[in-house]
Amino acid sequence: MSLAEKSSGFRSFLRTLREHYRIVHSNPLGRIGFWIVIFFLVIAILAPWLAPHDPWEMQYDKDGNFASLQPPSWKFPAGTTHLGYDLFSQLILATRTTFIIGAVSGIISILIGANIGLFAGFYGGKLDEILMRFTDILYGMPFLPFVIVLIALFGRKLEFVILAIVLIIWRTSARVIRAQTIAIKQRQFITAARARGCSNLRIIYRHILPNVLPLLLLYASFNIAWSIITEASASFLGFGDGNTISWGGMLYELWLSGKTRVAWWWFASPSLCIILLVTSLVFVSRAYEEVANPRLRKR
Amino acid sequence: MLEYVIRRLIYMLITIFAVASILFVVFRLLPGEATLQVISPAMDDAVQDRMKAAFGLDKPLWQQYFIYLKNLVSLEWGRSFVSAQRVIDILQYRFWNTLLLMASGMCMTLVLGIGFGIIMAWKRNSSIDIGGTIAGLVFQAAPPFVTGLLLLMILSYRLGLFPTGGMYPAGQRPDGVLALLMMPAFWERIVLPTITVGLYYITTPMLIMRDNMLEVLGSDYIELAKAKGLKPSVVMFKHAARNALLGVVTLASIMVGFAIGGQVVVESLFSWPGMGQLMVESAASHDYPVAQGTFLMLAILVIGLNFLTDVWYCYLDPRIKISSTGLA
Amino acid sequence: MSQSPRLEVRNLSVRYQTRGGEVHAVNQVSFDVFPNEVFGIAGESGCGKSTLIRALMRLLPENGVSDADLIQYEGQSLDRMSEKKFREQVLWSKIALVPQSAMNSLNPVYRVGDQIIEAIRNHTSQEKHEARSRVEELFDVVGLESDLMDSYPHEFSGGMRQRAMIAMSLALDPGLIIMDEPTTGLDVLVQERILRRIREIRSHIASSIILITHDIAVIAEMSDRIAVMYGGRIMEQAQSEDLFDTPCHPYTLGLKNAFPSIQKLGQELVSIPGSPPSLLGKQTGCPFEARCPFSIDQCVTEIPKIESLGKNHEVFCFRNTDAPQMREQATSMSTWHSSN
Amino acid sequence: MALLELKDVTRHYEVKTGLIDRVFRGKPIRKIKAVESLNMVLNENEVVGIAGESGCGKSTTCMIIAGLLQPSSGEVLYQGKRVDQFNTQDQRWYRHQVQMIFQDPYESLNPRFRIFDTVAEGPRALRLWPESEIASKVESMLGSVGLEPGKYGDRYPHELSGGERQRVVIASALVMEPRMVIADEPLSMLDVSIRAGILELLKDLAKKRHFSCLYVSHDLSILGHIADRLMIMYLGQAVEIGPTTEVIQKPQHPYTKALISAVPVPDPRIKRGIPKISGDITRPIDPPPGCRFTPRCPYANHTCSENFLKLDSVQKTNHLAACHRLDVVSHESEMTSMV
Amino acid sequence: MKRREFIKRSGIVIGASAASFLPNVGFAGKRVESMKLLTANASFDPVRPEMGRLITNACKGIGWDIELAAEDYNLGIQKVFKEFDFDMFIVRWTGRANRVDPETFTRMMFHEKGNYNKWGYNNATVNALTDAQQVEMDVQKRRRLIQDTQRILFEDAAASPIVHPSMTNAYREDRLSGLVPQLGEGIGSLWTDLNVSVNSGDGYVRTGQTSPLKNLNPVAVHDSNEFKELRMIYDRLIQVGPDGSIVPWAATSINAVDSTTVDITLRNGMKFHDGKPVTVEDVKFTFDYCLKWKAPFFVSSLEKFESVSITGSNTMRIKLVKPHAPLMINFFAQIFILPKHIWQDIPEKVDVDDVLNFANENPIGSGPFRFDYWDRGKELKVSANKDHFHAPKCAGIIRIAYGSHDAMAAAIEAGECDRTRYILKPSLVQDLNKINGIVGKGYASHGWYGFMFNHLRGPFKDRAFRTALDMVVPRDVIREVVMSGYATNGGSTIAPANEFWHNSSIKSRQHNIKKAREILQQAGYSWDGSDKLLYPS
Repeated sequence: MSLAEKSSGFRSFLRTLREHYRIVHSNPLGRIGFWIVIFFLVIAILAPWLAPHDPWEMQYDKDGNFASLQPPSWKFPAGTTHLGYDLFSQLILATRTTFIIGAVSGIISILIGANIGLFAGFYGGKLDEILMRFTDILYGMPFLPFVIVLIALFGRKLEFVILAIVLIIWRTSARVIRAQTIAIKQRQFITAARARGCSNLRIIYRHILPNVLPLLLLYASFNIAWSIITEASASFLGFGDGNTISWGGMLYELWLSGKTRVAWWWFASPSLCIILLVTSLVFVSRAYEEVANPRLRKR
Repeated sequence: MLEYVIRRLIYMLITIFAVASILFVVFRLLPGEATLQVISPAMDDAVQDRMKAAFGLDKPLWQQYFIYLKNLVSLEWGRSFVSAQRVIDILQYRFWNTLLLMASGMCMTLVLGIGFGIIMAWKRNSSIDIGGTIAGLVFQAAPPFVTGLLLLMILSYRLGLFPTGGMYPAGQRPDGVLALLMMPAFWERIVLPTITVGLYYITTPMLIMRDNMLEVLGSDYIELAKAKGLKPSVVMFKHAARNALLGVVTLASIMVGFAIGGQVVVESLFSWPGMGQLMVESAASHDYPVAQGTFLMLAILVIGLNFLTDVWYCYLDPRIKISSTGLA
Repeated sequence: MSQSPRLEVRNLSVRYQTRGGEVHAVNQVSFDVFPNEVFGIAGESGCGKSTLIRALMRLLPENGVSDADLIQYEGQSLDRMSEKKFREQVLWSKIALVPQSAMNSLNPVYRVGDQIIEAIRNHTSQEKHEARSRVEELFDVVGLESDLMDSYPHEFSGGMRQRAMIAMSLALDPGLIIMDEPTTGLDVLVQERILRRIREIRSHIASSIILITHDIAVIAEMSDRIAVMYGGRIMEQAQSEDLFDTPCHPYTLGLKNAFPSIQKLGQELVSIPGSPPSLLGKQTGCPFEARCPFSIDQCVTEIPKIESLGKNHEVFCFRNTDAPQMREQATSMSTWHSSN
Repeated sequence: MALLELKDVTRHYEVKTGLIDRVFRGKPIRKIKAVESLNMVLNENEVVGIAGESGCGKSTTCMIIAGLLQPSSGEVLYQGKRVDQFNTQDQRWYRHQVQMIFQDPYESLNPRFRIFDTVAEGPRALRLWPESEIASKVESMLGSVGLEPGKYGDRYPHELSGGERQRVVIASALVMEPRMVIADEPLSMLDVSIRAGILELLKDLAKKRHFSCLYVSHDLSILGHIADRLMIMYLGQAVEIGPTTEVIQKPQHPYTKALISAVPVPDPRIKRGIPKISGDITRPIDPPPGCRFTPRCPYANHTCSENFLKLDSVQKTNHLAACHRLDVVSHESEMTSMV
Repeated sequence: MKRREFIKRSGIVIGASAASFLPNVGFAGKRVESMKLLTANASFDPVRPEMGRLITNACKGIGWDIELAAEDYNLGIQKVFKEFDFDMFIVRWTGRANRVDPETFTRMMFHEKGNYNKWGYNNATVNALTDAQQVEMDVQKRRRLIQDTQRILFEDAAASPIVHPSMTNAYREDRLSGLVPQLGEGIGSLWTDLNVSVNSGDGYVRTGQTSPLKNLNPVAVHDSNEFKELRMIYDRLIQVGPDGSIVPWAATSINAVDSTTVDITLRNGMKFHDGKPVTVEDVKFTFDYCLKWKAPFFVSSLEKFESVSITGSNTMRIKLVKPHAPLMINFFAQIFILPKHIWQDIPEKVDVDDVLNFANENPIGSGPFRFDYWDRGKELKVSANKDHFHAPKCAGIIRIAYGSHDAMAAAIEAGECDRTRYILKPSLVQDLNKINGIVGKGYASHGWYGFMFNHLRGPFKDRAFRTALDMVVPRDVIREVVMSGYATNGGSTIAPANEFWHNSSIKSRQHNIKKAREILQQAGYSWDGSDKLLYPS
């Protein structure tokens, strides 16, 4: 039967995706943001092939002189550090690190947050009380200090940075999704689904989830943006993984080198990358907000 | 209202207790030995054991936990591994510095953010609105150390308009907060950190205020207010802004949590002797009692401020008072 | 009806600019409201009745534009008046509103009494205590205890809020009160009580009332004259007895026969097939054409003219002369659904 | 045997009391008695209407019958079996047998489901038939509610008008081939001009598909057109029950009288009487044991507030009213009608 | 715990020495395994990872892949000093005043039983030589022993000193005059504190430092920062002079009567800041007290005391268990004289159970400066004690803690800070030197950056490999780029700046990959097709 075929889960998922893509695209800022994110994503994937030099190898200029603190030029598009490392290569590799942090912590945290939010909101009662008290406790945890403490205690490793971020950041999405779940739960189509004999899990994942999906994506991109900023801040304070390159880490090296007042290019490129990527993510999420919040869309 | 406040207060205490317990667990899980920092590797084992005993690290865990809780309540937050000062003494001095900076940052954030938000909603789709939105999003995306560093590089290093950091000129420690506030040098020094914190956090209240205003402006009671023939400014500020503010207040608690994070960065950047700087310093030098105490204090600050925003919200929204007593 | 009308509206049209194009929400609407009468406007959702009110009170959203040949209040032209003057001299003091959703029309963060006081003090120089005693008076009129003044809207039940809204509309003795669905969503007994209260008030104030509702029964009970709106136009306008005795427009006929009456339990109800027209773009024919079982080719291509059928009875239909025949056929369900 | 029988069904809600109020001020836990001692019978192929104002407990009753809420006490018997004692297997069967149609067609359709999926969701959730059979049943069901399956199946609810949506709601209930349908104000959100169509559809399908219907509404005029029997509820208590025409034309309980006289009539020449009633409806928080209409009843005496006359004889033709003072009431109304 | 560690450690030593008889058995012809180079991370010391990266890259030249691991300082310390689990690491041996004495850089680091010898170095000749120098009270004889030790350590490539960094400091020439640099301390020295005069303002010397001050307890003291602050407030018996010589201070003389007897004569007329006189009783009390409470830094020296007796109104005699040459600089020039009338009540009267937990927030000593206040994490203020026998010329010192070198440089540039104490990043010194009114300089130091190996592991057992590795270290690049030229290439473990003890015949090995490969080839190493280093077959 043609109709039955069309209703298959994957197809409808693609449909939803296309719909979301359309919405992001209908907003000019969302469109710009979307393509910038894609651009960075491509760089992150191709990073090892794109980087012209080893990021930690001293470079020499064409006269064979050691290329310390060179401003941007054709040979070194983003300039060099005081040790003659090629900032352009560092930037490209850092993009990868940043994406790993953003994507991993963004996705894990949204998975945790969404499920906790869905279950707490749907079941209510004791479960809700327990989960939300727990979320409240996390709200009592100052975010960046927690990341710092955890990293200070367990070591400056990328996985601990991600762990520390994930442990805290899901709280917001859990709360928001819970509120949305409660709102949706009270709507009649959920009662209708129950009256039709849908099990609780079926209601949660098949009936409620698609309705919180825009919100979920919105908070996923928020989480990614927050993770990136947090990692950069922690790195800048010296609580990053010194053995991988990240944008925050590059700025930290600048701060440590004491060349802040000389090497503007060293400051400019990682800062711009952070701002550009995070702004783009926020633009995309703003476009999403219109879906999540149909009241905005009407206007 | 009272019921609501008391219940919030109880939640607050439970939360603090829970955070403290989590902290205990986290700090006891740490790899490496806490004593290493105090103890030179050249010291022999007997001396190391003695130092462990001096810091109470030789007792069983559960015993340490109860001692920890008891001490927490009696404000015996231990002594610094490195300076042997009482943690609470260190903190009580740092606390006010942090609060000062935070208050000034938050004031700037809220006053300007809410103000701009109202203006942007009023002049919807104008260049002010669109420019403000984009600027806000960019400021939000720029981590505070980037903004701070930029301000420092331009206004302080290049133009020499502001001092490079600290809270007062070297060697002129004022006696108490009042004396500090009287110092012109203090106000010179608080400008850059305040702007940095402010710029980073202004976006949330600004955009939320704007969106809420737009939402509220579409509501029936605004239409009625207009129908009553009220002046647009009265409609805007008396009727719309107050309702839109409710949404900002609910978000204030989330903001506070994040603001503490920004505070840490800004304090480190501007050598502001607050708890954030202490946090970074003690974590980096593995001064665990201080790191732990500072974290707890920051947590209490966050929880306390969350509590205050709840109460404020309750004050602003008359609907809360009733529903908490179960009549509605 | 020899008096001069209190409100005169001629050829009022409202258009909205939307992403999809221009929406003609109200088209060429003309009517008069005479002193001390209840003028009912009946219509279903999307017929343009709310837009009509907004246009009269200049509350259209940014994307809405209205124009009219004439809008006059007691001989004074309203459509040429400046924004400020209109706000200060007309709104509420001459034209007051009882909005559709009393539920949401009171600002949740201010006390009910204060919101009424605000309306009074905005237009008069009364002191706060004077305004307060006026509110007490008004509460008494609508049957609310005066100590409820200091309560917040959420502490009121639906009926109480509606009464408070009516009190607010009476605050400045306006010449015209527009009541937008004043009883929708209320329970039967509460509705009855509100309607009774409105009738009582009418007997001792001089205000005219425009009553807008989809509920034919309510409008039949309350109004002196009735206009039936559909697709942004007035389909038929007459004294209420005339409208119910000799309805001439097919839509009026359908509406009347679709409405169940508790007094006639056996009666066959009809339903009008299809759904209301989209008002996007320019209309080329009668908006009701698509759902009308009596439509002729002319209805598709030409916009009907308003025909007068004697004393204050106007109808917007090419086939107005066939009315008696249509009236008979329209009572049967099969008339409406045979064509489909 | 009756299809459905309610025996003394009662449902209480606890009012949340603040912890401090409870502990320090000794305030007891208060209860809202949403439904109290309700007795009712629904026979095969019968339409029973439940009428009452908001807060009268009609929605709670629906939820209890649909098995979405548990009664605090009393029994719900479906084909003689107690619903609350169903095992999982029975429950699936019951879900299949009993369907609900909801009030708000804008709210009761999942905005992210296409029409086809919405209608197919019930059979899929209960795995009633293989997917291909579900598809053919859904298509024929859509056809019989007047929606062309090829045209509508792929659409989302927001692309449909209110009337069309309500047809989808009906289709998604009836595709399950139920024996009993609970309709909770299915017309109240629709425009007058299309109500009759839906009402006729429901009547027609009930005849064709042989299901009984419990029709809940506050609108007596509509109930008058569809229901075989009528039950009037006030604040959780059934005050009157009987064949529709009798209840509407010869109401006995003072509340029913007031209610009927308050219904406006679409005819400017008919003037209704004024309902004899005072005060406002309240919430049934810790109500006194007697008739809850007592505070508003012009005829009430002390008996009324002390005990409530339960309507427990629920035969098909019986017309009963839960009033101690029926003699006085009927006498007086005769007097007024003479005047 | 201790026991287990001991067994573990001796097991390794035994196993390793057994294996070293038959070098590389079982490894023959295999690739030299990839190893880890441990350094502190950049937040602790920005220079070390940079050096590490350069060395890592250079090792590719001999076909050996190593991996850089910049670890948290504590974890690194733990790996090296507690778990002995490391391959190589880079360490900075700071040029503390007490390390002018050669004990630390010879015996403590390379004697089989040396406290710092955590890398399993065991050379019978070195053991014998360093044992001998410790009890040799004749300075010239001791010097010869030390110079021999240096030679053997160099030839054996026991460790690879990378560079000897200068103390890079900057100061405002337009405000300060009369600065006195000291070996290993630069212008941060006590002698500068005492002799500097301030040309303008309130007369206080605003002294910048990036590491925060930690503690003001003269008993718990162990960190070089603390020594630098406490020595202003408390007097010592003697001081190490600007050139590394010994200068009488509170003691007018310290005389070795024989190799186990020391006579001390105390200066007359000294007063504590609270007005009470300084007596030999106080000195004896200090010794007894530090021994009783096992003051971490002093206890090992004090345990070598047999007895302390007061012999006159201002004289005392110390009997030693056995001769101990480093005592002068490592102990008498370090220990702070405590006022007995205050410390006899501590810790009892201050409600702590251990003197190590005592914060001493208002320190009273007899030193040239009186304590004003300490704003933890920000600044310490002390004012000149005009009654002191060596009263300072300035009004006092304000020690300011900065968040970063950059901020400190900016503050100097802005005139908010007058001089640096410890070090300022070399690259910044260059920048500051260009600015009018500021002098940036490197001052000689005896500290060094060391590239240390675990002698119990893999190729490090082999002297030829170690020697080759020493040649791989790109010293010139490190000196010029990382240290901005403010350093000398490392060769001997005792720096050339420490003129008296340094063996000037030792020259540092030049970075020479080719020669390193030759040495390896001669020792039997070879390379496979992809130019990876293979063990001798």
